[in-house]
Amino acid sequence: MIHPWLPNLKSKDRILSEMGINEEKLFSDIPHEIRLKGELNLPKVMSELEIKRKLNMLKEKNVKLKYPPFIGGGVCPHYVHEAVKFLISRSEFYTAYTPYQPEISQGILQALYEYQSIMAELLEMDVVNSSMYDWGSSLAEAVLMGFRINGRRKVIIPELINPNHEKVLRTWVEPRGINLIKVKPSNDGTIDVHDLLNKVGDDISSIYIQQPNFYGIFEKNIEEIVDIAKKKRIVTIMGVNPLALSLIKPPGVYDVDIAVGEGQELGLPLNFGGPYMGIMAVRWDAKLVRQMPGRIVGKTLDDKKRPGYTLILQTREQFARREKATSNITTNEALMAIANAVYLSLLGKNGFKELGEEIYRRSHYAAKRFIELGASKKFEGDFFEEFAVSFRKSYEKIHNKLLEHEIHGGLRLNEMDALFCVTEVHSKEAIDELVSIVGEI
Amino acid sequence: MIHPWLPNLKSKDRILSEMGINEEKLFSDIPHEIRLKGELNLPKVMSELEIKRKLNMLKEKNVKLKYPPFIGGGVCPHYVHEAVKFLISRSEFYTAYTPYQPEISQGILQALYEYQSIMAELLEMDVVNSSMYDWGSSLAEAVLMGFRINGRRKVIIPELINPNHEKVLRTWVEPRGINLIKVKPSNDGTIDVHDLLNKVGDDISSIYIQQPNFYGIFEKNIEEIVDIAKKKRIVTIMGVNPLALSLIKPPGVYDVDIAVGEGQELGLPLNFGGPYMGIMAVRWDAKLVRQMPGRIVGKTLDDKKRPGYTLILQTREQFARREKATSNITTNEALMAIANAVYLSLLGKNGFKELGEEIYRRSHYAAKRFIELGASKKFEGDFFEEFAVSFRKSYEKIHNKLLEHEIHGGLRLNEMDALFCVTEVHSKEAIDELVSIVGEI
Amino acid sequence: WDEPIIFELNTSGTERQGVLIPKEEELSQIDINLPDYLRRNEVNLPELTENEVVRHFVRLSQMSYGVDVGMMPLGSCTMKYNPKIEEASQVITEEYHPLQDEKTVQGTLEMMYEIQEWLKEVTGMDACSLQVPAGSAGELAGVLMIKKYHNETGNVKDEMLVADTAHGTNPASASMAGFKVIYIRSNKEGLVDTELLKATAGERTAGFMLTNPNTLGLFEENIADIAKVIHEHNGILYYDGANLNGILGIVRPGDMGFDVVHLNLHKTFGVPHGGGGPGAGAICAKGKMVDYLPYPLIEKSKTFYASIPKKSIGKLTSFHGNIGNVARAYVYILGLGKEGVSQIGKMSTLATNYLIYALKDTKLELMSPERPRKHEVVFSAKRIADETGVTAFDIAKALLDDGFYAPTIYFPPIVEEALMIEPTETESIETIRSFANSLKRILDEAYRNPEKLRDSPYNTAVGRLDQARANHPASVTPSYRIERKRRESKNDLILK
Amino acid sequence: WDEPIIFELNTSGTERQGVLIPKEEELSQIDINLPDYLRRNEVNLPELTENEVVRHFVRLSQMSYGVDVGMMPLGSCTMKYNPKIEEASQVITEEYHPLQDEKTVQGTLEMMYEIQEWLKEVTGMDACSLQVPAGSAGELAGVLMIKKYHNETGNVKDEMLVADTAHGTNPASASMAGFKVIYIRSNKEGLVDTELLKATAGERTAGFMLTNPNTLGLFEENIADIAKVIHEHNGILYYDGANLNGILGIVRPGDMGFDVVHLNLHKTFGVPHGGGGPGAGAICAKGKMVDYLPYPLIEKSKTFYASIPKKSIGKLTSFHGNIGNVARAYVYILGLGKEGVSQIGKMSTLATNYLIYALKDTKLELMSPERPRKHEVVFSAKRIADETGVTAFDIAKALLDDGFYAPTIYFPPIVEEALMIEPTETESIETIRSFANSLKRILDEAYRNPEKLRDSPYNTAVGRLDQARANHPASVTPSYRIERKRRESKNDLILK
Repeated sequence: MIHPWLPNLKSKDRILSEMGINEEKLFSDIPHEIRLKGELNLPKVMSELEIKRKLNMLKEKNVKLKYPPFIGGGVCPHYVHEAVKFLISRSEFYTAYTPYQPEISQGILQALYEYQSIMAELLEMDVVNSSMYDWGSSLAEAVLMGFRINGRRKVIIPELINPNHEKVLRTWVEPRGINLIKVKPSNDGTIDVHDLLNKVGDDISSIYIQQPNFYGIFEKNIEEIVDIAKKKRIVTIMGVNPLALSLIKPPGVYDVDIAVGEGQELGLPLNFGGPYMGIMAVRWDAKLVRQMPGRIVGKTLDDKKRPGYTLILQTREQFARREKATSNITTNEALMAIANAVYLSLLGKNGFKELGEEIYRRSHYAAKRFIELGASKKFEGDFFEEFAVSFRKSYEKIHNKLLEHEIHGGLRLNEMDALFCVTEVHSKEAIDELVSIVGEI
Repeated sequence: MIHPWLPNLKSKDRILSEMGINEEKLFSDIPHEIRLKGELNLPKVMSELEIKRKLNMLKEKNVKLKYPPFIGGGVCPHYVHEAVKFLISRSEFYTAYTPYQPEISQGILQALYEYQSIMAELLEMDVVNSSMYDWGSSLAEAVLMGFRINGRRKVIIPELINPNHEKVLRTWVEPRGINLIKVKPSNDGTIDVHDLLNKVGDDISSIYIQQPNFYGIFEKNIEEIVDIAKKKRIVTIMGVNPLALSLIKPPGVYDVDIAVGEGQELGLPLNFGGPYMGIMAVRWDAKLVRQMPGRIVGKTLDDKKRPGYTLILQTREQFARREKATSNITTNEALMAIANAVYLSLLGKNGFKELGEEIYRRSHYAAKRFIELGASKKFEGDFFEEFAVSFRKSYEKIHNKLLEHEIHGGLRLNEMDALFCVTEVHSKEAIDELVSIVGEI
Repeated sequence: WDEPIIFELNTSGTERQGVLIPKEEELSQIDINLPDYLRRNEVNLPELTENEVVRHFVRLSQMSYGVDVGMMPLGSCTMKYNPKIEEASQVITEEYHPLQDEKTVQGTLEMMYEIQEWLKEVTGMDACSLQVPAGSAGELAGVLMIKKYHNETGNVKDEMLVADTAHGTNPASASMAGFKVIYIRSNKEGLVDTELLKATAGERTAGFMLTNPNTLGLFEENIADIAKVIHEHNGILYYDGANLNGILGIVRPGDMGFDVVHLNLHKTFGVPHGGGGPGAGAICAKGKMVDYLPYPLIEKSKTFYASIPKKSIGKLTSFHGNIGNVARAYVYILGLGKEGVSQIGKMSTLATNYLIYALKDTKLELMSPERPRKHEVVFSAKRIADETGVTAFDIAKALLDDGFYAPTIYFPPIVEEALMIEPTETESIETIRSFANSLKRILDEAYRNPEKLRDSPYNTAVGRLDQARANHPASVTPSYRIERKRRESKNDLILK
Repeated sequence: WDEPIIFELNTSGTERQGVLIPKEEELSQIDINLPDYLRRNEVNLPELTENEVVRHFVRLSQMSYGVDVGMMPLGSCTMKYNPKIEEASQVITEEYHPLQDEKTVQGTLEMMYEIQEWLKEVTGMDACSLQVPAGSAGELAGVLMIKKYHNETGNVKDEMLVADTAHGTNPASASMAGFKVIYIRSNKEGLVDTELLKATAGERTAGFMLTNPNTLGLFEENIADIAKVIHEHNGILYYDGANLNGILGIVRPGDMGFDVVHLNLHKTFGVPHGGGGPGAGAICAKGKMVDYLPYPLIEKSKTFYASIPKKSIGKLTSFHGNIGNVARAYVYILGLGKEGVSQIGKMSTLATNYLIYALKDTKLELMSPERPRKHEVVFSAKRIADETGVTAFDIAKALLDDGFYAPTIYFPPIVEEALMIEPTETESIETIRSFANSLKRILDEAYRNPEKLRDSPYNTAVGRLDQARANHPASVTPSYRIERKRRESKNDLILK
């Protein structure tokens, strides 16, 4: 056998004879009883051409949609610029390892520092780590941080939290004895502050606010909520769609303790579930910074006083006190963080704002068209990118009708409701076709 | 207006005012009468997303074929490995210019030197330039070389030359008063040496042999032909499909003066006509080397006696005596030469041979299947990759029937004949389907 | 390059941008009337053209080092070559939304189903979930499964045993799930001390986290006994897949008695590491543990669909897991096939032992030198440090000057001045030899000119960095925002 | 990197290969019985894995310099930034065979048709052919058209006038078509000497090859007179498109009186240069010259189809031309749109004149300093060379040390110690300023420390190369095959 990924196959005998041993010597420590008998039952070796055929065959089994799906729920279809793809395909980046040797890894360290710096500006928060897995797990780690800080075991979350984030949160924190308490929404879809006040107490570890919330609706009472929390020494966690920050105030303005969010919206493909990019930031406060999980790149000087970058605050990680680490995270989403940095650098101050505005306009246009058809918005609050519509017919039926036209509608919420996501990839023509097919039913 | 490719648009006024002039000053030398009135009539500016939509729309207008076309005629569909695409997409290579500054361009110079070196081994000829446009124009330049060397104006070419190469050749050389004389084929498709002998004389500048010829057939009498030519001091030019050299003897073995060929078969896509890659090589002979057009990279030493690479023999080019240059070529196909080098390095000694054998087998299998159907081979000689079939029906009809099945058949030669090309991208299944549809007619 | 930070590439106010935003002119009349308390006026982002952004990051990339540049012999990190064809896999993941109707993504689900089946085969387990995005999330999933299993069966078990040669994150994962961590020390051969294990394991033992071969590269030959001890106490034997590469195709965790196994697809199946991530993981289980796997599992009836195991611990990430990378691993396995995958353990083990052979006459020391290593080896540079003052750290830095990446150092903690090296099966014997020669040259230099090594590296973009300054509350600088604030304010910005 | 040549990466006989060849097992019984006189036994190719090949060329790439790395101010070469979206264009070219049935490639033909129309608009000509793969092939096509035109109309014309400020390859192209080249000297302002032209043009004048703006960057303001002179002698006025960038959107060759125009799409429309190629060209004609264009032209009736102009000179390349690169230019034009394309001439001219402004207080000299330049400028370093011994060559090498590519030097020949610089509209004003500062620093250094400059560059992979050795018959080494033979044979291998 000859294989392009296994250089020494044909030299094995020569190497073994140079070493003066036979192959069995190398495995003499593996008891025969447990050794694998026979070959692994895997497919036969394939050439590149055959692999590509196989992949194309699989792709053909997926439905080719006429437009990107009108579906969000935490991640949304967006246009990823060629320069972003090109730069994260530079193999010095994508085949690198965690930059534990800073002298030879200044480029990737600087790129990650730039991600942290750009994200810090976007959030208006001073300390950003260089990535968590995704929004859901980032939220879970934030809640665990809160627990480590104040030792309390109750956490308030909004009823209109992204349900997938809630599932992740429960998996991570409930085994630690942490309980989740939900606050109700008002009629407009925002958090009901009265309900919140009823639930707040000295036993609350942290409060989580999602902005905009799962239904795309802008929360209004964040200042008041943060105020309430601070009085009780409750850790405040704010989840954000970073793209919405092109138009609305960032978490730093509210002086929250921790911000989390999903970087997918900033230059990543949908990836059928991942890789995504968990954003996490904290205020300039030693207690928070020292409890923050994940890697942080910092700027320092080298032995000739030249500026240089290196991983910092590593005592938080598993190096020293392994079981006391802030988190077990090692492999993160570093390359995706670089993609975020490139994406935001490309859009720049002006492009980022324009994009936010365009998405706002298109999603509002789509919502308006649905209402003209006789459907209604589920909540009245102003929204960004996503909005929930209540139809007069079964959404299942609408969905299937759309699929007949090779259009994928929104996310089914229940019998008659669906959550639509409209971004810059959905042209007016696409929106019009979506609405007109729905109108035909 | 703001545009991502025009950095100074918004700073124009500021720059002009720093310079203390107005814009009209910069164009004061252009008479008003001839200036463009109004805007250029071009499409409106488009974002990347819109460009991609436009490209997809155009692609949809092309017919999606079930298999790569069974068509050759000088360039053939082949599998291009991801590593080849990846490496020529390294932007230090593909956004580089001709390496006139060797100190900062060692990488690309070495890569081109490696192309020359690998091609030299493949051809078994010592001096290879670092690319011409394509086979046809490389042949034309070879014939002009012959003319410069011996001043004669008659050139013998085989009747079974690739007709597109012949067209190119005529365009380039006939205005110089060079006449082309054709030698007939024997029944097996190879050059009729008797006919050649009748036509050879002291007024012949060069003889061109194509191996395998346009019909894919291996020439047999090359040694004899070269012998005849050498006696008359005729320049010998041999055109080769470089992929066939995995199985058959290379031009160097015959001691021909010049070899030309098409590098497309070594790792380039079809590109609907180009970029392709003109191969040109000569014997180790000062007269030939000094008359060879195109760039050559050579190895030398630097001021600290370290090995280094640089462009050599540049006096042949336009630098010194502009109208006396061997050719006007400057921009060539350098990146494609690197693709050839990468491709051949990846295949390696063993893979290259295997590929040649596989193509031989598949093309013979396809030919055999056609004959079983009752069609006949146009010529009896053994062949590689391409073969001509005479059908009993109109090939036009067969072609259209195949297209109904989203299969593109061979190249129509005349009423009943077509030239098929079968390579590693055509699976047995694809060949079987091709043949069985033809059989149904 | 002496490349400035992107915020300082040009002065702001140039009003540049690197891309155009598509606009629907007909919709431009839609007003954006956000109330003051919501509206943001400006985001401080760079203003650059595409050219400026591309050039900046191309230059940064040239100041980085990946497997495509040279050998990365990092122990336990399994830095293999990443075949370029892997990227072709993105056609079946990139554009698909994880919440799309399953009938529109049957091809992608089929891929997930197939790789689940292959991973079962490779590990000898009964089911695998692709939910976990990385190794440590896989560990967490594993310990959460163990926790839930004991909770549901009513066992009161709060202690997790962890071998001191286990993978680095095991203790953190166990404590994240609320377990008390009990370390099991190795014996002098570098293997689990089975007597000590027997003495330690008891009714509060929830499980034992082990990796085999262990982080010393040694195969735990008493694994059957170990499994027996743990199972007798109704404990769960957990396998950390970080080190699977040394035995792939030779012996399977399932056949050794492990109940729960996590895999790092980015290690064992060649997914690129991306400068720290993204990775991709899988978590597999046998027997009674299958019901606790995180969801989704992809199953097949007439069509492919996602299912939730009966007693599932839930989800570790918001959607299906890092499926883009799972697809890369899928292509890796397709490309090697059963023939190739079956050779991985043999060839990676050969590479490690050849390296040991090439270094046998040096002053690097090895625990149990008579035992063969598997995927990796841990040398101790203690003798050299004692005799010359040149530490494992200095040796690592000196390797950078020779164009190699450095091994993992000071891990595992049970070896003093540890150099942990994993060549992997994708490095040619010539490269391994040349790496060994570099190491030998450095060791020679340690005795001839130790001062010089203590200031290495010399050929890199920067020299040794001031870690004290990097981490001191008065100078720590985690973002340009802090740099800017420090510059703007008269007061020092101390992190307190 | 000190990267060995690929043949020396490992010892042969390792039996490695970098890819697998797909095989149809059922066909393996087909015999390959080539006769001895044909059969080849072995090709001397490297034996390497994919990893080895990738690493080798990645390292080589890091030792190269392109626009993505920094500014390339090469005069006349128009090294613009190449937007990444251009590569997306390959979906409509890559997989299509040029001899495919036209009805299967209507989309690709439509693209070709559209860009033909745009190029007509941009140049002010009546028809454009995409047949020519590069600039000099375009020139050749142009002179062949002129030759055929005169032949067919019975004019006996064997002299081609060429401005001495014309593009470098013009004389070679003219002589390749069999013309005698007559140079038209410039006047002291650097423009065509119209009096001399009038005196030289005559009945044997086939045409005049000119570029406007010329290679000094000066616009030939008497172009209308020049056209008149040539046309009066029944000559054809030929435009070399190399320098179109300085006037794009401001004035068109067709409106100046040119009859034949070639374009370098890789210059004017941002196709990457690939380290010397591939490029892409177009050749356009007006009036009577349209019939002579090389074929194919893409035309439109109900469908798009290829046609042959009535008196076509034929084909310059085997198929349609470098359509892959034409598609890149197509995307470039789409991306700029009429708004952007109309700004190119203005912005490239602004960049050039800003550079002149930034260098105004140096000892670099300029012909006709009062005249504005267009796309480029030619400085003379003669005074510096006279005063310090530091030549244009030394200055160029010193620029490399500052991370810039060097300008074109010693061209055009009419300027002594020429430095020919074209910033293009895609370089930011900050980059141009920093380039000017580098030049100023080098000029200062020339007066302070000329010896140092004469040994530059210092920061590159190698120093100045021994050109005598490179070109000497006894040492010239154009391939590894020659290296090997020299090593193997006792005799010197002299090229004679």
